[in-house]
Amino acid sequence: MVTFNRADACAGTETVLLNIGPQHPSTHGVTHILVELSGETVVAAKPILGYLHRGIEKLAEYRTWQQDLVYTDRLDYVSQIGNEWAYCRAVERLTAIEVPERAEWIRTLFCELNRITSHIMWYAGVTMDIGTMGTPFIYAFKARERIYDFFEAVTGARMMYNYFRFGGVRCDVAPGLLEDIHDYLGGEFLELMDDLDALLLGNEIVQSRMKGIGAFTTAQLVEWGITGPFLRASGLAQDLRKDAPYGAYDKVEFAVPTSTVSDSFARCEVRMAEMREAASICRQVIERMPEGDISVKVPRLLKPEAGEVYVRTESPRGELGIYLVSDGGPKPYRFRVRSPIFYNISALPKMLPGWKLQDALVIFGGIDTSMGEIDR
Amino acid sequence: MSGLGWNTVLWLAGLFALMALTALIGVYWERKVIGHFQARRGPLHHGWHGLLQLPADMVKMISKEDVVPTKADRMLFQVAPMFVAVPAFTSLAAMTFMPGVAFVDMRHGLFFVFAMQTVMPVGFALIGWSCDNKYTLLGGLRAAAQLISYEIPMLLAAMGVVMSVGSMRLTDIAQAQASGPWFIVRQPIGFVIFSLAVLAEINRTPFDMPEAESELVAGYHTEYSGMKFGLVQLAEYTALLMGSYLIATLFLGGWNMPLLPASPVWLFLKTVLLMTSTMWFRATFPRLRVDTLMEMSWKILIPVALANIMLVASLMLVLPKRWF
Amino acid sequence: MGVVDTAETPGFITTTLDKLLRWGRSRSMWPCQAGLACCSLEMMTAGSARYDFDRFGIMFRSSPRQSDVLIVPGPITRKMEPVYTRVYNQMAEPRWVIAMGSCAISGGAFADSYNVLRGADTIFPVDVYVPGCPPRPEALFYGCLRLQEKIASTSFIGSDREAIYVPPDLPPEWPEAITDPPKTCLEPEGEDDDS
Amino acid sequence: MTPELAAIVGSFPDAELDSSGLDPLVRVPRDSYRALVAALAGAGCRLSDVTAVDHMASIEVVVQLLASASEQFSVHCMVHEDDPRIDTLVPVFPSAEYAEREVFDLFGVDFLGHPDPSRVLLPDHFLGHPLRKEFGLEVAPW
Repeated sequence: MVTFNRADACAGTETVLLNIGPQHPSTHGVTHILVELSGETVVAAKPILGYLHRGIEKLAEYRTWQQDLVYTDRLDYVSQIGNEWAYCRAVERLTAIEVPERAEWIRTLFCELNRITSHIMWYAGVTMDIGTMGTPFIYAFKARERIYDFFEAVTGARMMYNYFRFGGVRCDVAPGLLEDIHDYLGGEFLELMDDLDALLLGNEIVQSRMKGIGAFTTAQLVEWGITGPFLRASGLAQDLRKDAPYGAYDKVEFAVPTSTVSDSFARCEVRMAEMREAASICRQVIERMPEGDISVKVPRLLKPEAGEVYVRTESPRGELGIYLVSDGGPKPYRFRVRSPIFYNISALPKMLPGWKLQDALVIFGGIDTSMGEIDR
Repeated sequence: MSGLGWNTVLWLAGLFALMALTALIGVYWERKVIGHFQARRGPLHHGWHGLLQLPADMVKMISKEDVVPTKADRMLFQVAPMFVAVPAFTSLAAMTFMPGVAFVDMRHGLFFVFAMQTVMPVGFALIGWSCDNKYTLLGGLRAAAQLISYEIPMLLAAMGVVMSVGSMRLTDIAQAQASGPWFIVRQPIGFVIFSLAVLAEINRTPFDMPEAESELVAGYHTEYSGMKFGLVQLAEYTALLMGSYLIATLFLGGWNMPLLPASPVWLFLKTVLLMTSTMWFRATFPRLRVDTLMEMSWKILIPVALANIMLVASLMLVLPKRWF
Repeated sequence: MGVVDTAETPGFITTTLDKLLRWGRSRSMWPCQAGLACCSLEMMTAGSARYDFDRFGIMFRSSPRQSDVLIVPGPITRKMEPVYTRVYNQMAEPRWVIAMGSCAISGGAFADSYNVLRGADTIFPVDVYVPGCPPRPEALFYGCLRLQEKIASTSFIGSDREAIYVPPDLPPEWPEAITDPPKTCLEPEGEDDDS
Repeated sequence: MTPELAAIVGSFPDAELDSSGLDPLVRVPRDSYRALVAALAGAGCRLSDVTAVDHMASIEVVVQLLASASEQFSVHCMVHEDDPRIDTLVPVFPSAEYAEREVFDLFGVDFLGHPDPSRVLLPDHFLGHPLRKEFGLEVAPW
């Protein structure tokens, strides 16, 4: 555990305030971190949020339950399906809608595909942060483009799918597509993953930049409210897909990748392993997907009974919670998103002090931010 | 124009043409090479395979507004790029292409090049300071610190070659490799140290901390727009050319080629190959951390370079003259 | 048309120079690498291997001083407005703006919100609008090529260009907030030891 | 909800356990709010989320707690709209800091003893608290 003494770090010198963020070319959108530097050492850090606060929680109160589904895509625009699913699960739990078996499997399939594309965005961000010219990121985008093609074949959109419906999914998967996905994830994708592994984990410069950087204990991370791969890299196998299974997760076999080292490199290893696990889940789902209905009939204008519900799902970034309050009307009374990265990024003031500026960016890259969800 | 004959004018024109061509073709080549490393095509649609891309960039940069930030130190802001560009261009004057074919065949050509490169850190620090911007300040200071640290191992590694040849004239150094093996074979340690130091000296990946995009926007040239940015970039590519040329001349035999007649073509090919390999590094490697970089210079490269000089000196005593 | 400019017609030298400038500027558009929201991912994708912006000489620059085109890839919120105005003001003339996606055009799905501007053109002039939510990379390409045509067909000499009013750097309620935030917001505990 | 946690809730006479909804729900008045959450935290509960709901005349602060990885319940505390003050949870759960700042930002609830009570999502010069019901969409000051 690192102990950091501010007085030692800036003894007799003046500190510099440096803005990392709006508007800055790092690949993390509009994240703004104000860091105080003594030389190249960070002595204090403060994330400044809200540059993308579009007021989704307020707007959702003025739209019907179905219309709000549109906003969930735009919350965390890197793992759209995960958000749709979280919201659908919350509404389904509130209104006691039963989802057909096949729909659950289709949802699991696309959620895991989305997890891969989301981790690819993390990969792009972290490799840019440590200063590559973009080669690993462009290789990783090969896989992303292929998977976006699959999404496009099913949903008609590249990014904003709007695919899930209360009680199922919008449409069935086209014939032949499942085989394509299965073949791709079993062959070409794994070869590409080997390349990506070699470019990130196998690179000695990366190892020297990441090993031992940002080492925190599990107790610290739990206290700071960290969830997701960042926490799992410290050895705590906390994953809602195992702990409180939903969808078809209890019917497929998968491991929760963990590491006991708990540094930035371990976080990379965990995320890379998660991508492989996600591919394996997808292939199992395709092999064992049952036939049947893909959705149930749901009233055009949904009016859940008055009540409230809180549903947590495992998004690629951690524990995503949706809290809904209904007053029996056609619109939600309160729509609240518990964003995993909001909690993760709020721990930065405790994480960054004591590290060099370049290390701070590596640690920050391990969080895998998506400002759309933090600011909502 | 008494002392200034047509010959000099022609050589000067050649020098300027070389500078401009290096930068233009260097940038074009780099964009192409990195593009292909990234499974892309690079510039493609303007001109044949994008050959007109760089002239277009130049036209645009020349016609861009020249922004001077309000709080910047006006005079230094205007002058500082010269402190980088002029030494970089001037050092080109020491290039020799064949015995007798040179801009100026100086007796202390190597010394001249090093002397010119020592001025560049001043320019970087000035650029960084004059903009009144924290990113440029950090970038400029990083650049200055890096250049100063890596000059020492570079000089020490070159010293081995100079001791062995007994001259600082670049022609002599290249000619010394005409009959015997190249210095890369005779002094491999010196070669490795020299190449690493040159890579750091010209701010190329994995030593490109001064312009680290992820933390410092564009490093020391963040505030420069239009042709001032163009000038800094020109200086960088000239330094790249000079660094590659030095490695080729000092360690890779210059214009000599075993079994084949000596020709400037070999020198040109070796230089281009070295330049391309720095682009390869740039496309592949992430960058090091600042303190690792400094440690590498002061704790590893300098002691090893000193040991290398000892080794060369003792071998010169022991081995026959033909070898050392 | 003479060689030298007259009051009515620009001369040969001027028009040739104008053609050269139009050619150079339209063939070398460097967008500022300033991401905002979902559209910025598609903007990145446009630079990746499948689409490859670099083919057209479009290369992302990280410093606004060195870029020519500002692509606005998402909704501009009230908190972001001064930042984006500043980025725009930092860019050297001549500069162009592409509004990418519905949010940058009109506010899109968030047009009702209390915190979102109704389009980027409320704070600076926009040259090309690329609709979509988000637009596909191909659509962004089309937008960029249209902007290229626009630059190539706009004369830079003479009175064709309208004067553009750009609001001052930061609105009065944002004193120094972006460049130098007040030091008090970073007051660590150990600071006042001497008291 | 496990019997141990129910016993802790039972030891607070003014706290009321409601198991009729989808998840167990504890209603507690403002005075014993932090004491109750601290006692639950002492029994091993983790914080999932802090948020609020505006009920016109009063604002309900909602704390989502996790008894275990799969078991969740919430603690609700009403504060009046004219006096929206409540104790902060930061000494109990350090991770609540930004979430409470957000509740302050969007609802105008003051957290007493909070280390950094300032707006987090909205610009500092923003007037009003947008997630309150009286702050309609059309009153946006544009």
